[in-house]
Amino acid sequence: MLLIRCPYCEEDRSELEFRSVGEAHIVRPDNIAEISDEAFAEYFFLRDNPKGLIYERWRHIHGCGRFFNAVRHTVSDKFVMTYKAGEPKPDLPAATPVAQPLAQEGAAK
Amino acid sequence: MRKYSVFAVAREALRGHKGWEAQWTSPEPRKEYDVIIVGGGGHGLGAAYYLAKEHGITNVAVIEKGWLGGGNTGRNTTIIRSNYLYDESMGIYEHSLKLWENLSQELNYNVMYSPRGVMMLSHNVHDQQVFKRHIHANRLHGIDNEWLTPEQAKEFCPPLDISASARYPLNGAALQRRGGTARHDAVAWGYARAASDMGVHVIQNCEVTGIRRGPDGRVIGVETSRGFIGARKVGVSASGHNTQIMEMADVRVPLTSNPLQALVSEPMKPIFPCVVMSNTVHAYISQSDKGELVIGAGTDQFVSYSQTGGLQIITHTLDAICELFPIFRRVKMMRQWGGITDNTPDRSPIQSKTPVPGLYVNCGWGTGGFKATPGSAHLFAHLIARDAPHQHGAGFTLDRFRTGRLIDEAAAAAVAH
Amino acid sequence: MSGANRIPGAGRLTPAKTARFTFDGRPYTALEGDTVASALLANGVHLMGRSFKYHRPRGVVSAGPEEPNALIDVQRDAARRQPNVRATVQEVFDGVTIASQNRYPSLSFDVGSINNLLSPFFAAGFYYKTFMWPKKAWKHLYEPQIRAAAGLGVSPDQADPDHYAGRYAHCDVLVAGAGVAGLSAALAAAKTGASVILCDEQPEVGGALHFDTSVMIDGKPGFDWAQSVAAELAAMENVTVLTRTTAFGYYEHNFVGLVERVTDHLAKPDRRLPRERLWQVRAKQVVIATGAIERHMVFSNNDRPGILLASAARTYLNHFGVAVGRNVGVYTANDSAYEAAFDLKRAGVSIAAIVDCRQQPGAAVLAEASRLGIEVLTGHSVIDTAGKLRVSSMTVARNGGGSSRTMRIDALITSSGWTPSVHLFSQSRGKVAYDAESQRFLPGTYVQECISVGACNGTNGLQATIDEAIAAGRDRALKGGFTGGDTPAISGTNAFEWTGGMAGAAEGAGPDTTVKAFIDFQNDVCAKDIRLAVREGMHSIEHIKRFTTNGMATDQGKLSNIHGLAIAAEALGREIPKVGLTTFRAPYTPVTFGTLINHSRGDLFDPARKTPMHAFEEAKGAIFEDVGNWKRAWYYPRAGEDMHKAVDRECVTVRQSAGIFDASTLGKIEVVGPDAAKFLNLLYTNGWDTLKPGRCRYGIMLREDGFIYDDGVVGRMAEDRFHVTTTTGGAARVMHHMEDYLQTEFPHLDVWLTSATEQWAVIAVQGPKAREIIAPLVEGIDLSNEAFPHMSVAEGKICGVPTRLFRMSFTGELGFEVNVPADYGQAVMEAIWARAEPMGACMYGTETMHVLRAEKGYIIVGQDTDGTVTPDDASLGWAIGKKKPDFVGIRGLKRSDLVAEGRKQLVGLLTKDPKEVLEEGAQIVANPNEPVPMTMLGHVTSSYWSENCGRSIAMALVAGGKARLGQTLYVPMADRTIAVEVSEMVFFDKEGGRIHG
Amino acid sequence: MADPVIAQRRPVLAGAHPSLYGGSAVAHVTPAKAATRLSLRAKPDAVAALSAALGVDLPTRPKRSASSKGRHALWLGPDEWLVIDEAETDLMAALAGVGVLHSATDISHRNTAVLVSGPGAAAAINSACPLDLTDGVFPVGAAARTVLGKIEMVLYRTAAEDYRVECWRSFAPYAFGILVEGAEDAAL
Repeated sequence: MLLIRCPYCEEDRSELEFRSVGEAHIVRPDNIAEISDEAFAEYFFLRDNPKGLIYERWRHIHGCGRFFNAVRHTVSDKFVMTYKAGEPKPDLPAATPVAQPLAQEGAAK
Repeated sequence: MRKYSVFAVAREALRGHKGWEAQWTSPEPRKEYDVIIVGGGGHGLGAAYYLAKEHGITNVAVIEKGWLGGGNTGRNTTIIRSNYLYDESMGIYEHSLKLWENLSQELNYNVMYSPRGVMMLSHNVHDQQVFKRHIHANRLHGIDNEWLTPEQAKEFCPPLDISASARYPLNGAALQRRGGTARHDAVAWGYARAASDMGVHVIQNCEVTGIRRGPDGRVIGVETSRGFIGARKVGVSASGHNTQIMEMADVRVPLTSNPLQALVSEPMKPIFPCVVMSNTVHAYISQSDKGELVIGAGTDQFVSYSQTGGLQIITHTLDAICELFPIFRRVKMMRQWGGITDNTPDRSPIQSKTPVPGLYVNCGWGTGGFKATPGSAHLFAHLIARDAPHQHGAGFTLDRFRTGRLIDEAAAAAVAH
Repeated sequence: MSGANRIPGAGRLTPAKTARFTFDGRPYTALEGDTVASALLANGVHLMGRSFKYHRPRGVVSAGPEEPNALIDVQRDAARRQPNVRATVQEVFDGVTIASQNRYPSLSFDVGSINNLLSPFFAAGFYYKTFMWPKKAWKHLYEPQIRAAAGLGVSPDQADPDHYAGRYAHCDVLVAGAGVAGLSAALAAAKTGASVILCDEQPEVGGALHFDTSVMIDGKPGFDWAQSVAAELAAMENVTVLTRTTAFGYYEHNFVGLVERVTDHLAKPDRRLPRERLWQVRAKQVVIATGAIERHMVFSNNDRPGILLASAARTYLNHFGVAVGRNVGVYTANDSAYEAAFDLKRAGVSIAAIVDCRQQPGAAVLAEASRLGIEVLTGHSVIDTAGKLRVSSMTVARNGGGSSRTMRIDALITSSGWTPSVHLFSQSRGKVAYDAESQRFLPGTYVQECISVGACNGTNGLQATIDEAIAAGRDRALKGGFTGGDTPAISGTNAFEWTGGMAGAAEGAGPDTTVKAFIDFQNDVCAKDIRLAVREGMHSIEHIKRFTTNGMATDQGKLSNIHGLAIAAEALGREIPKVGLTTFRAPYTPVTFGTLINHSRGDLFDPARKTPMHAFEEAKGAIFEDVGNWKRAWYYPRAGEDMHKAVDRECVTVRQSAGIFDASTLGKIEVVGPDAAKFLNLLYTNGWDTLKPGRCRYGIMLREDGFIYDDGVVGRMAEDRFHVTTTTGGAARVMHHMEDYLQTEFPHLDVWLTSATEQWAVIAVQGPKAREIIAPLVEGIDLSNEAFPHMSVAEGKICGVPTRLFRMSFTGELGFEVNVPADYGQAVMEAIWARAEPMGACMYGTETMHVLRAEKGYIIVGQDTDGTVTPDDASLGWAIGKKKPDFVGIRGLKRSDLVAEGRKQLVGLLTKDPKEVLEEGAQIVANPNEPVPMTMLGHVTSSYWSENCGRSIAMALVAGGKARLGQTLYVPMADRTIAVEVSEMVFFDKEGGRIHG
Repeated sequence: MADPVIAQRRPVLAGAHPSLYGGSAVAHVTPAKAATRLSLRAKPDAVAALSAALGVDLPTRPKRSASSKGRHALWLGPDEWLVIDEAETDLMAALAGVGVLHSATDISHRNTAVLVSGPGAAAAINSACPLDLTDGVFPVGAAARTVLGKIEMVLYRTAAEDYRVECWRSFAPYAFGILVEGAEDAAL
């Protein structure tokens, strides 16, 4: 069960309070009525599905009710950061430290 | 290839089974193949088998990054059924079920297809309307699916609680008697052995790192962790990795990969004779030949390749199981695990040509992949060999998301795979 | 007397405190604190089970949760029976009934053991190669046989009467395991003031100190020290000590599942106690101190009852005071077994010999052995054993051949070394690494906030373990910002440092392909099976595991994985790490379903939502149906009425006088703010600017893809306030859908959404007499047609309480929907009923509501639509604001397939035989004689007997339906074909006058 | 014309089974008295005016609450408050005249409340609630919307050993049942 930091509640809370709502930073076209079939399929159906950092939306549905954005590594499931809706997409290096295993080595020689 | 039979086993028994040869060979890759299949799961190995057997294309390699059947083939709850709603779905899943019925004999490998019946529980009027719609559609398509009263359901599956005091009392069930289960590993191994016997190369521990295209944009081969391997055609069937592999050829497919969990109980003497699914309370259960209760849990809703999942998903499934089968509350969970399901927007698969000539994709099977294995493999082989879809595969194009001609089993049926 | 093998003065149990139990019907006496295994051993019973495949007689191997053989059925009473329990873990309580498993007719004579004779036939994976002919035989003959032979215990057959508890907990440091390492780490962490949870699976803390009596810590015997530290910790208010508690799973973000066994050891548990308690712990830091598990030696016939692990024999002697035999052989590749021999010898047990396959055991243990006069055969192996139901001799030979000699024994203890328990570490998705020097897999790379200490970290030596643990405990607390307290100083000594250890097959297992040298006892996997798998091309350890089932038994390979891996590596000619290790999956030991779900059962399985008028409706005889998790009144049968009679009566009554209906479950959303209308314009297909306050409008909501998502009546209470209703099932998702667009796409709009579903009780009064019924109860609202026409809403009072009164109808009759604050619902309902009943009105339920709306051709989203239907398909095109520049779904609607010819459209169906009622879900075809697979045009979405129309009516989605009006189509049923005519969807009061009555 | 009937308020837990009352010695579980409630929504610039009208300073920090004379304002989100008046005064009326932009919706009957009190109260709630209720994290006066088993609730710590659980009306029997079970286990 994930532990998710809500940028509005400024606290880590249990995944049970949240709902995952898909890719972030997909903007509904203002002229949506005019866009092409291809553009519509792109907007409505095509989603990033990376093995690595994903920019995604969550809603703190059983908490403050806010939608917000998160950057998470889809293999380790570790969150790099969360930020409020409307804030710009952070420009992160593809491989960012938090997404990597902790730099801690065990007993094995 | 040494034929498997009771006699062969008896003969070997007398000499310590020293005589068995490797079930499949692990050759060095050739410079070039007519067809390369990316992904050594049931679908990929099966496609290679049918390419060789039915289309005479034997210069084929199946390239697997890990070990054969190590993806969803070896991680699922092995439910087989074909009682879907839409013509396209009925076509492909029934095609598959017919192949399942003879697969052990076809491959000379016991895949333990066990048509013990798949029963879907109806808990309310809406369930009943949906299931009746399926039953009628299935009958007119030639697929068996029948309505049972709660008493008949109880008779078919004695552990079931049909008391009116249940939170969601049963008002009936839909039963496909030809549905059932099979032994997942055997499917991958059986296809690998039979394909290998016809000259197909099965190459494990070889990761595809790129798809090379010629000046005309056509596929000419794949880059791998063991170097470049040429191919005139490439079929991608690597559930859990399809997005990345297709992106190597600049093809975007509408997929999201989600964790799907399952668990088994400690083994017990036979107590559960069939497969039961309940969509209203989200539970899928059967009992393996070893005696373990095999229970399918739900998916986490976020994209993840972690092959794990939240404990809350497991407990949510188990409370439904214990609600339906109160005698199992003292039974113990022995092992839980996770797989990666590739889901499309309409929850139906994509088996299609792509904008890249010579590149074909088979993906998006969600939770329906195992039951479709032989059918999907057979149709995928046809698509690759003929560069045109088989009639049963024609609807599952990439294009449907542009036109809106979806095959929305989820929306229409509210029944999970 | 509690057993002939109890050694006076040995062990920690109190001879005076006895408990009686039965095993396979025979009565035995145990001491309080005994496990079933120790009690049976005390009574000279080694034979405790049968193996899975060959049904070989088996005795207890271990003294802990890794036990593969001694699985028993534990019964407290008929409904409280538990299969597959480890005899080494189950504590005896007075009166418990124990039975062995997987045998028939008896444990000592099991016909299933015929499999043992046929075992050459049942090689690994044999079933893949046969049972294929004849085709049908797999299902009908072979599979049933295999299933009956397989399985272990017998499933419970009654509902579990026990209850289980759950608890979420948070702490700074969770310590898993309370041996020397865990206790030291917990103490160090606790002294800083950090909140600490310490758990251990055993009834008492101490871990290896249960058997290792040579350990002295801080001047005390190790075990006593452990108890005193546990007591000290338990007394600290920042510490929780949980015994009989297993950390079974390490999940994402330091979330760890613990199961606490509360009553299974009690003779007469307080019934209020939960049987087990699930702890879901979110720990800032985790210290893994789970120790190590001893491995057995792999050699021919190493599975006879009486052959067990050296450390287990030591536990039985030093903790339970039980000698596992009187003349014990020892076979080892590791020093630790020597200490078991020493303890037994000192307790008066004769040691036949210590057989050590090494040339050079540790000097210290050799010296002690000779001092005690124990014969040690170095460079020797046990190459076979004898004894049917109990080992009676071992055959020993010098390595590399030569003469062998057979020694009589009544027990044989073995050790091939210790496997660090990296399960939790591995579950945390840490990467293990192989340590070639010590031939062990040890924690390699960590990915979560945890650290391993002691034996599970490969740390050798008592003091080294203590120091490592103390440092780790403090360090982890420090990470949480806890710096206070002093560092505990703990010093310990023990008799010997252990050396040695081997993995894989010893000499006795031979390269032979027939010798039964067991790796996985429970699943009967032998060394030869691993070699066979490799011969057959299984080169990945995962393939080998699945092909042989090694490590897939209930112990999940705690004893067998490393042996299997080593043998595979040898057969493949590769190094162990190249072959790889199978994944460690949760749970560490099996966990009861009931514990995982704890309170989610019975009434607490899923909330049953009831409306404010539920009790009233129950009193009126309502039958309820489940809609989502609501209970809704379905119909109100009177004496002698079945559902159809009741519904016919209700339908007629509503249209002749009036009916009362509970509509409270409909979703309600208060949309408030200056931009409310703008927002609704975007969320609904309809236009809302023109809707005046005091008026209502039917609205349709689409998904962006153009398909109908929900519908409902929207009332405008004021310029900036709308009362939006949704379908019952749609309430939650529609609210989420609206919030999503408001917060994400249209955040510039000044509008807020509040769910008001449960604020209002809703009483629908429908029928010609509706106005007459409510009028006298209503204050401040003129109910006349002129002042309050169809599709109006007003605020006033009813029965002296505030109401939002809607003039609207889902029946086609004159109708009102009375909204009152929920707590007033029942009182208002009673007042309305008091007036309605004398006028011949009736209560009606959802079924009648369905029929009445179908008579008028009103659709129900989710029944007549299914997520693939557009407004045009449903003849609701009129509800799309043609001049609107934008609304959710506007683009999706334009896609080629959504405007294509021949789409399925909603139409009416009239059966040629008016008495014939179609089945909902039935499929429709044009040519009933077409062979299967037939071309299906669509299906029946709604179908009823309409008493008001005097015939059956139906609605259906039919390809090109609107163009087929008047056409005859067919509904093929299993036994016959029904002819139908495509019709309009309005079947009653086509002019629609009644609604304005 | 019939005599006017005056409907009486009938709280959902009024009918709760008597045996359910009490919980355990360490955690007492009882239905709260009827109250009036508002769901209040507004932007920061309106907070002052609304606070003045309500006589309670609307908290602007997460998880905070403010109370005055039996009237409580709980922060639920950056623009959302739950206002509870135990004296059942008309809160809608209190805001009727306020000119600043806001949304007030009467939810007096939508919600109902269960009180959990005693040294084991936190443990009882944690039997089904994943929130960290330790003093440092959830002190007296803290309030948050969260989950209780399979339902949503608003949890409000009114005193060291006193919690108020607010949930929707139809979920109250479930909330009550799960809290009673948790209270019993907290005592063992």
